[in-house]
Amino acid sequence: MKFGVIVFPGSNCDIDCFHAVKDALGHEVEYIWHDTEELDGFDCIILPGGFSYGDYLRCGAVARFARIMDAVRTHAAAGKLVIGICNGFQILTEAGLLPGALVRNKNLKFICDTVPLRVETTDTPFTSLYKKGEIINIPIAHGEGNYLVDEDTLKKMKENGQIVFTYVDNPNGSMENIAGVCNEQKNVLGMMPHPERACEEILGNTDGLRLFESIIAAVESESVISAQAVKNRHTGTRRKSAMETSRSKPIAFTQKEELLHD
Amino acid sequence: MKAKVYVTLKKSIADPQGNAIQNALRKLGYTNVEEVRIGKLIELDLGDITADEANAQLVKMCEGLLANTVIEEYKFELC
Amino acid sequence: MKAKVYVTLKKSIADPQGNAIQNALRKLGYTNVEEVRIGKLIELDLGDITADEANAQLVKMCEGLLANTVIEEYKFELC
Amino acid sequence: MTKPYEAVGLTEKEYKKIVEYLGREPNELELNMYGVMWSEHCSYKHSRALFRHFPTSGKRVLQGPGENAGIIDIGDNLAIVMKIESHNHPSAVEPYQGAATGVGGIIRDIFAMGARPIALLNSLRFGDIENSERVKYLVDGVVAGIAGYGNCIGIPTVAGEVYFHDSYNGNPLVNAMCVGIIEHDKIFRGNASGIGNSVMYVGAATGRDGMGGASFASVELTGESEEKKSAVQVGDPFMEKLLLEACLELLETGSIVGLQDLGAAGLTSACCETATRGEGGMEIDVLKVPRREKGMLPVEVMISESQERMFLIVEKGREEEVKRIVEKWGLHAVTIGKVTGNGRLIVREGDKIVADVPAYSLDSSGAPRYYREYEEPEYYSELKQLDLAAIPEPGDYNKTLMELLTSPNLCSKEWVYRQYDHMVRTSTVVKPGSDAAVLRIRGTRKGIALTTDCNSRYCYLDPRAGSAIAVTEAARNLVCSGAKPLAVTDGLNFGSPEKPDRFWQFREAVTGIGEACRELDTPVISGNVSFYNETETQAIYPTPIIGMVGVIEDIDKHCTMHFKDEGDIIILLGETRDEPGGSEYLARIHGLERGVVPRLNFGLEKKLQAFILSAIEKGLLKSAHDISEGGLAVAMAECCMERELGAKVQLETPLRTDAVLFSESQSRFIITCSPEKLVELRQLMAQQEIPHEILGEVGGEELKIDVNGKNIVVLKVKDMKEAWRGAFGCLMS
Ligand SMILES: Nc1ncnc2c1ncn2[C@@H]1O[C@H](COP(=O)(O)OP(=O)(O)O)[C@@H](O)[C@H]1O
Ligand SMILES: [Mg+2]
Repeated sequence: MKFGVIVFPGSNCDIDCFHAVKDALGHEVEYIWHDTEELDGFDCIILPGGFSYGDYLRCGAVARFARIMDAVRTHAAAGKLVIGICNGFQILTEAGLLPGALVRNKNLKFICDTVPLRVETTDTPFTSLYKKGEIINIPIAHGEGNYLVDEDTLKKMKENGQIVFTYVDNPNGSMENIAGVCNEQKNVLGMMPHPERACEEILGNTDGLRLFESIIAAVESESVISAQAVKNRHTGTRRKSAMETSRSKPIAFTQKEELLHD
Repeated sequence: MKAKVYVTLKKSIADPQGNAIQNALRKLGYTNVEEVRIGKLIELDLGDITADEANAQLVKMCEGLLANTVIEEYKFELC
Repeated sequence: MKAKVYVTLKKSIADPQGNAIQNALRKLGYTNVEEVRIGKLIELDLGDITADEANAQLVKMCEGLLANTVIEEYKFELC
Repeated sequence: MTKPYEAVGLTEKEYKKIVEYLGREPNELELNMYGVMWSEHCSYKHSRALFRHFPTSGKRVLQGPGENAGIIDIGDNLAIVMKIESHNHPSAVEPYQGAATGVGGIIRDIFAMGARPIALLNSLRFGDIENSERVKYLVDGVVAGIAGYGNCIGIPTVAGEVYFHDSYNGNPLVNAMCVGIIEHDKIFRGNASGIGNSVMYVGAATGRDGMGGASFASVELTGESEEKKSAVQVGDPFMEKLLLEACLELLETGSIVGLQDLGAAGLTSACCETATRGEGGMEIDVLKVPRREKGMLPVEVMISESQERMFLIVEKGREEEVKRIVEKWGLHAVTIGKVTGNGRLIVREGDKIVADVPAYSLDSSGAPRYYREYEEPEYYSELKQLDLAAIPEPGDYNKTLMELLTSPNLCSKEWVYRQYDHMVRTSTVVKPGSDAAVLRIRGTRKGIALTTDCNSRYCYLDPRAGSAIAVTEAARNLVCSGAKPLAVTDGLNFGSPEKPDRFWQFREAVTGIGEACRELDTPVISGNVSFYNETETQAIYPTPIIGMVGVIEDIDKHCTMHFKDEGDIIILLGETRDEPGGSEYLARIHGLERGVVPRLNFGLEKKLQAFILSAIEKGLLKSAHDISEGGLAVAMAECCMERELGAKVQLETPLRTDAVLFSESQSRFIITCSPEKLVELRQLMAQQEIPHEILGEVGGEELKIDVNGKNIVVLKVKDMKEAWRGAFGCLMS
């Protein structure tokens, strides 16, 4: 299983995503320069947060034209996983890979905080290890995270289970409290909150880990490895991450164990 | 050839920035102000091309980059 | 009375946004684009006042709130 | 008629000195170059002579003052690079862009040393927010500008301070600090060494904006400065992000000999400073400098302060390699000149020589130096008088405490730091809201703690004592986080040095900082001076901001100020004295800004700091918080907030109740420990002869304070928190 983190000029959460996958999860990950033409060998592509091209004009407006975006489209069309976080989400909507648009926060200010989110569906490759309706705390840091979409599309998205995360206390005016959505096929996720900032005990929060673990589980169960092997491998990964982060904390671990035994 | 592009939020979309300015103006005593909406003005120097070429380019630029037609409308004029 | 206010950066002031968009347009193949500058378009509904009153108000609004004349200049028109 | 030298801010005597250097009259370009370089902002001509009061060396100091930034060793081949810089005047006229470009400038100073910037801090002072729309506008713009730049470039803004006082009505202060990390063997300096090496230019094109910004910063704000408006510019954090990444990549190649940011006084400063640190000479051609506008004169190119530009000294023959790397980042590098050994700074316009001066003569080594007259101001002894007996005690201490908690200076600054991305780079272990920010250093067990501090009311009442207190308070904030204080960067904001009473304040402050830094063994490794922060009628309170860094050897052993668990024991360290002078309580509740500022006893201070560090390291403490503005009661309330945990404490005292609760006696801390650790902790306190008092315990939903057996304060933590958190937003609306 290999993750790829796309680096646009102005990306700045690229290193955070990279380290979350590599250090906290112990998985393989590579940076991918925006000028690259193909994405062979990657299972999950992360479009990281930041300010691609300064976010000038509109967030994500210029990045959507980067050469790599054709490959991202192909990758998504093949049913492989793509996740856009914050600026990555904005880029995916600008590129038409996800519906809707992200506009200025209602209070017109950038907001950096850790906020509670509700997991609306576990029926995606990104959320299978959470519980439906579970409340998790994930950092946000954005000035334009106010999600907008037309009523018809919203209706379809709801029917389809495309609303993945919602805010418990809406910080930015987002329609229907939406924090994260996926496409119809459920292999492309966009979310404003930053799960990569919630993967280590030393940072005081590990609620984001299961998102990445869900991805790994999804990819690995697709491949030839048996379900049992997945579980073992996961347990292994877990131990490693507990060792690497400076303090071990069992909470997320036991929850996940329970879920795996479900 | 020079052009001006005006990008505005669609009528149906709330404009919190416009509201904030409206409130500020009212606070300053301009109680007659009934609505404020904020858009973008993009001034382009398109170099040495004809008006026809410019018109064609501008439509493509606006649709592709300068406006997000999910939420915005655009108008332009050559000058 | 409705009005449109155009706020732009003074000519001598760098416009990083405009530069970035110019570069983006050139990369997209519009190599003829020589300059891009980005400003604000503010549409106001001033309610039931005369053109003279509107003109007087607009100057004050622009100087006081809508533009910072340290780096920006403004123009407006009634419509 | 104004003389040509007056137009560039120089005196007749200074002009004569230039003629002496040149052996002839300077031409217009040369005169302008001297004008900007000999401004206070670039030459420190009024302040330099006093800097000998600062300790600037030490075992850990790898780079003291004099470079783009200071460097302090944190062990394991790693070092911290830091510097603070003011952007007061630009922020006063265009708050968003003024503050934003201030952040941009200080970041360039850090990566010019070859370091990766990892954190930003900001120290802000504004006028009376309760009675001025203008102040609100400034706060809004400044905070948004800092956020706009820092968030975009992806460097977390992790700490800072915001204070309000009438003295800043006409002159807000915006000081930005940047901290970077570097390996010892990768430190770069702005040296133009190696005769024949190329001088290259990367980044934004040079425009007419920011003309004479350095001299702009060195004059009082009058109607006239409105005319110099163009000294404000628009920041481009995206360009700076590209520059940053490109420069750090370039440094890895070994092709770069020296690196310098183009800051105040633009190309002129970069040329003469790198030349004097290197071979002594340089030759550049203004026609080769990328320009944004047509028809720019050589003088405009040479003194423009356009943002987001860097200056490289490149090994001869490797220019193409440099260009290639820079182009990968979407930027262009051009060769504009070369290093020479003849000691001259020669500026050409094509074939024509347009300026030819001894390089060192422009630099601070050649600039004039003044030792200004000083005089103790009249207010100094007058304001020491304080008749406590004439001050009525509050009838309702609940009300008084709430009033303090919701006052502009003591309320939560969450409204501010919520706009700053303080988590990007996922290394922020303690976020804004505790005594200091704590960052882990990836790949090691280490962490660093960062803070800025200054109580300018103390500094007004007693600049020397107040400045020493600023240094010790900064150190206390680090120690409470579990960090050993290492070094200081100072942002000295004062009125006009040409007025003897203001210069006295400056002189006293510098002495006080020097004393405290020596006592605490925290050398000053970099800093900034901003004079002329005054209007026709009013000077700011002296505001020497202390930025400090400390190291934590094991990041798991960091500490915060927040109460952690029910039943934990609350202990007060230090001695509470009858010292209400200069307190927030007197100012806010009684409208009095006078009295003797609290006494500082370095012996006790050092003993307590050492004790807290050792107790945290031994894992004995659950929380630690220093007592500062607002005194014991406010400090106690602050500890309750984060986890909404109450406390019950009893105080026994012969002092007046308001003095016990609100006086700001120095060298005091509130610590907590779990009941199981109490015995061990008491042994340690006894061993080290630590004055202390066990006050009570953590728990419940209320903060309850009894004094001499009588209940004085009982407040629901929820209510306190709501009011304290919401107060800033209320002020702004
Ligand atoms: N302008 C600011 N930017 C970032 N953080 C800030 C700012 N102002 C205050 N803070 C944070 O709020 C907390 C309280 O600030 P302050 O009361 O000044 O602390 P102290 O009295 O301990 O020095 C600190 O964590 C500080 O870093
Ligand atoms: Mg403190």
